Amino acid sequence: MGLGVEWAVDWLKLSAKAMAEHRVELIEMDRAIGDSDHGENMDRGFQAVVQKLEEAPPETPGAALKVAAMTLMSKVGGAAGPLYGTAYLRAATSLGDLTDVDAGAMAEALAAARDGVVARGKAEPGDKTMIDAWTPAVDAARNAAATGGPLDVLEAAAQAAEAGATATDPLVARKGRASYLGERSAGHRDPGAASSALILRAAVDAASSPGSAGTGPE
Amino acid sequence: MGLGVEWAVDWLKLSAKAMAEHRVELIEMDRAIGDSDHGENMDRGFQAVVQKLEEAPPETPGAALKVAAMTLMSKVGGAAGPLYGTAYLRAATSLGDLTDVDAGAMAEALAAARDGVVARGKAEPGDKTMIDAWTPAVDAARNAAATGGPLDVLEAAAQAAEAGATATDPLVARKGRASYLGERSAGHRDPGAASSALILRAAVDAASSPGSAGTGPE
Amino acid sequence: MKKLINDPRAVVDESVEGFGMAHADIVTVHADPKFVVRKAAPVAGKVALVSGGGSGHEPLHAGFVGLGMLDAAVPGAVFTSPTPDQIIPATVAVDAGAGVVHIVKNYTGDVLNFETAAEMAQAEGVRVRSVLVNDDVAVEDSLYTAGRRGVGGTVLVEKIAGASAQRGDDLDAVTAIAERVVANVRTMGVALSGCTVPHAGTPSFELADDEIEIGIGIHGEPGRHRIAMESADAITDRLLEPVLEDLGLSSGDKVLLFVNGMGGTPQSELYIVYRRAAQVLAERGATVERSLVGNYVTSLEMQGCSVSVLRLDDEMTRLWDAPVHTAALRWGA
Amino acid sequence: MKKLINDPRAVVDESVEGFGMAHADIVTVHADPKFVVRKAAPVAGKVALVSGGGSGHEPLHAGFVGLGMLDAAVPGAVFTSPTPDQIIPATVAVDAGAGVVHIVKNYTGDVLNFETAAEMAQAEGVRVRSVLVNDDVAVEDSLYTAGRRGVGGTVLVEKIAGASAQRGDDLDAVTAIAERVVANVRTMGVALSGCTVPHAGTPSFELADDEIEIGIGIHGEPGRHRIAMESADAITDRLLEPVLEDLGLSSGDKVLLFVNGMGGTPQSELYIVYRRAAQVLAERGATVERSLVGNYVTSLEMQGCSVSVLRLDDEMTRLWDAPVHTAALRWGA
Ligand SMILES: Nc1ncnc2c1ncn2[C@@H]1O[C@H](COP(=O)(O)OP(=O)(O)O)[C@@H](O)[C@H]1O
Ligand SMILES: Nc1ncnc2c1ncn2[C@@H]1O[C@H](COP(=O)(O)OP(=O)(O)O)[C@@H](O)[C@H]1O
Ligand SMILES: [Mg+2]
Ligand SMILES: [Mg+2]
Ligand SMILES: [Mg+2]
Ligand SMILES: [Mg+2]
Repeated sequence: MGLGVEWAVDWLKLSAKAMAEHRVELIEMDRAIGDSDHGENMDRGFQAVVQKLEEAPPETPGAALKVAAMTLMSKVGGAAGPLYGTAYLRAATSLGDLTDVDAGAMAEALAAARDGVVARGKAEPGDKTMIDAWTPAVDAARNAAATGGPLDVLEAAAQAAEAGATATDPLVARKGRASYLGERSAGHRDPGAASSALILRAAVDAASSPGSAGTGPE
Repeated sequence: MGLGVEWAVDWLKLSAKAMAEHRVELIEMDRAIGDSDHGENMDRGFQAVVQKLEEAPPETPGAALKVAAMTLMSKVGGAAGPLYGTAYLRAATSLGDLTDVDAGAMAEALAAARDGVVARGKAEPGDKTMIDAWTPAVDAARNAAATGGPLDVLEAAAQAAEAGATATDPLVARKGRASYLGERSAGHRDPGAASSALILRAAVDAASSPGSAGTGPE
Repeated sequence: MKKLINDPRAVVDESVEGFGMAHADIVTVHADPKFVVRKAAPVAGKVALVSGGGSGHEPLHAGFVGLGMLDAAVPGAVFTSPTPDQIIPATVAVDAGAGVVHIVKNYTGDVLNFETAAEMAQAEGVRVRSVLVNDDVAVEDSLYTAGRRGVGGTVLVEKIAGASAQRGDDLDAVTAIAERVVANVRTMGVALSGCTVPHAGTPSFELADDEIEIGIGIHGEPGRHRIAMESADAITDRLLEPVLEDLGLSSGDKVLLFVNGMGGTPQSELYIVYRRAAQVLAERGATVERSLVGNYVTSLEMQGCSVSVLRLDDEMTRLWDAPVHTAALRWGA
Repeated sequence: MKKLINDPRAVVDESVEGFGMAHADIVTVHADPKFVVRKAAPVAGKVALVSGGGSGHEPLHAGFVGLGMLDAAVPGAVFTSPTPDQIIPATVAVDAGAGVVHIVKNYTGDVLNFETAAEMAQAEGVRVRSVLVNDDVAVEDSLYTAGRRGVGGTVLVEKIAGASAQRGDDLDAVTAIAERVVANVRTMGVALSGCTVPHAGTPSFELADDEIEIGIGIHGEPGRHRIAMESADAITDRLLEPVLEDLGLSSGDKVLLFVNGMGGTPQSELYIVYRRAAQVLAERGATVERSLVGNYVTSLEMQGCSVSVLRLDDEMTRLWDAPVHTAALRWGA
């Protein structure tokens, strides 16, 4: 059996928790090579997502991700808002009406999310953006889907995203605000790649301990 | 024999030297209870006095002091400009055409200077202003004039002014900018009293080592 | 961090509310979603101008809403571009049927959010054109970056395009004049200090007592180079040189010289910079026809300034001189 | 100390020179002795207004020279009142025979220098009246001090008296309206940081990260009390309370509310203060008829603000609304 709407809702709630917990860290990363708002924006956006999910509980994983898409789009602003918004929207579309997400569907939803970010942001791997977390994550997810279940897919994706985020440290940014710094952007982690890794880790946690996000407000 | 125009010019030049040397100290005093400009203003003003004296060397002590009066009035600004300007003007008037200033004339010139400051600024002793240096200086000068020569008069005035300036430390200001601070003005020396003491000390130095100010520009 | 604020997260709400109270004769403030519209909007027959971006650059953009300039401004969180759900209703609210021009500073976030909003407003029947402002010559190699940023020049685009719309030009004409300003304005900035985003609480960067950042943007991001402190004249030369070079300024050109404060620099210093910049322009044979000096496109309380040069033609000069009545820029009305 | 300056001792010269270049359409700058006159001065038949004081408060006073406001401004060294040899020729230069009003902020230095200048200008045949501005309620016990300081309210006096002179009122009438403004305006200020006089090089005072100075003047002098940092609303209440009390504000009064930045505070924060002050005034039953928010009477780069309330009557309101065309304040012209 695959992962259902409970998993999707838990994923978003655990993502919100992760954004709140890592808010200052993400602000600090953005302060170094950007404008100090990434942690604040993601925190504000995901708190709003949680609220929306509680106001009108979704019926399918795709519906849950669509709520996240619309809310992030309208509450986050900055570069991250539309990029994450598009990612969730494409993932939601990819999942369609599925009530149960198996390994293959999971990998393709992650790929759709990544493609959405690329379509909007035009970044290439190595540009020091969230794409540097998502691209290895999608590759790893597809590999894992060939042999494992959805949890394996998510675990593979999270690990690859974490490695991908870490690997942005030495890069010189070529997209987003950090690109203005030129060579001075090297030696710092990309905040969007870091938040992407946190979000994919939350997906694993939601799958491995169902209900761990609680049902009431945080 | 009394003190002549050479003394008066030396006095003003040594005053200029003292203002330059103590510029930062006077700024610091004014920073504590005022607006950080007294040292700068006095320095600027006296440099201009020296220049004027060199452009058109005066013939009498009174003429020298009149040059100082007009120059300070037009170059210093703030409270100190008109107050010192009036002081030198009244002293110059008191000396008239004298070419040789004896002890009595010296004490009366200092008294006239002090009276000029009071007439313009309406401060009373104890208000924590330059009057607190000038008033004891005038008293001491008059006492010394009864028995001594002009150098004795100046030495007595300088000593009393120095003591008077020191004695402003605990006072609460009631005139000038420091008065806005109320009780917070206590515990600081009044910058105008301090500059007055320096100027009277310069008068002694000019009298005790004639020519010590040099004749060329500093 | 010491600021005249209440809750760091309420800064934009309360500040925009106060702005609306102080300028109730010029603007109406919509609280949620947040945007500021010209009291008279929609103005029958007139092309509408909408701009917006992160907050923290005041008076940009709300301070430029009013007769002869913007019809709406859309403030985001501090240094965060606004969202489509703000931009769309602002766009719809000011459209009088003649179309709307979005004036967008070139940042990934602003571009993406305005792009989405434009698309959705079009779907609601509003004709929308977008003009990207990208005047910052500090960003070299724009092939390898997100492209040049929109900075100080934005206010000049808004004023001149605003006058074009006010006199009744159509959507194409207003768009064209806005683009002509963009094509002819270049800017470069310097910071003497960082600035502190209220929700972050620590300065965007720290500079030693003898250091300055050259080539900063307007979001407290570090610049391209950190150099030792210099005299105002030397700094001005350093800012102006790449501006003039990139502009290809030639003798006989007429220009508008704009010295913009970053928020924490006293006016007296801006005029010292202006003096030098005007001297250099005179030496190069350019005529400074118009001037603007003051805090118009700021980075919170940052100390520093930017120097913009706009190459004028007669029409731009006429439009610059046309009446404007906004909270932050006003003449002839 | 990091400033956009060249030689610390040339700050005023270079800044005023730059000001004159940027606003050559409005003013003429005289270099030595230094003063700034309205281009059109002397204006036939018009009473002339002259103000001045130490520099470092820009745009005060030179920024208010022009149609409907001042005829001349006389800048001293930083925080040092100007000298009679500047004030006298400025006074003579703008006199059109109808007399001159000196608007003097109440500081010993300004009073003494303007006093001497007035006396000597009278001797040259100019009829001179002096109006002392002393709106700062932070100075209590004015019997035991040099009296209340002139601070933010000065700009309101200059605007309203300037409009009176512009419409052709005679010397008595202009003097009377200026005094009426003085009688009806009160101000109180707060500093979040000190400021650094260029020639001094160290901040006027140092505040810890959680301290503010209440009741400051505009010369970087420490205030009456140092207190722990508070919210913008609490600080606003603290400033407004003594202002309203001293003004004896009653329900039904019409007022002008002026939130003035000290130079280093972003506009967004000034509007947060404005919001609270307007709320309090509404609670007290007063009507805010007119508003002014911005950096008008500054202390170099100091962070902080002052709040002024002017009790309006219909004539003052009309004169406030009258056209003004200066570098820093402009409407209706
Ligand atoms: N063109 C792009 N493509 C993909 N990701 C991008 C792009 N531009 C920026 N990003 C991501 O957005 C992150 C910054 O987000 P955020 O700080 O919220 O927005 P802003 O840069 O507008 O302040 C960067 O760390 C980067 O990962
Ligand atoms: N009314 C007054 N009578 C006598 N001396 C005064 C008076 N007011 C101020 N002073 C003197 O002037 C000094 C300040 O001079 P200065 O700093 O140059 O002027 P300002 O106060 O205008 O900045 C004070 O220290 C005090 O000694
Ligand atoms: Mg950011
Ligand atoms: Mg002083
Ligand atoms: Mg941002
Ligand atoms: Mg002074």
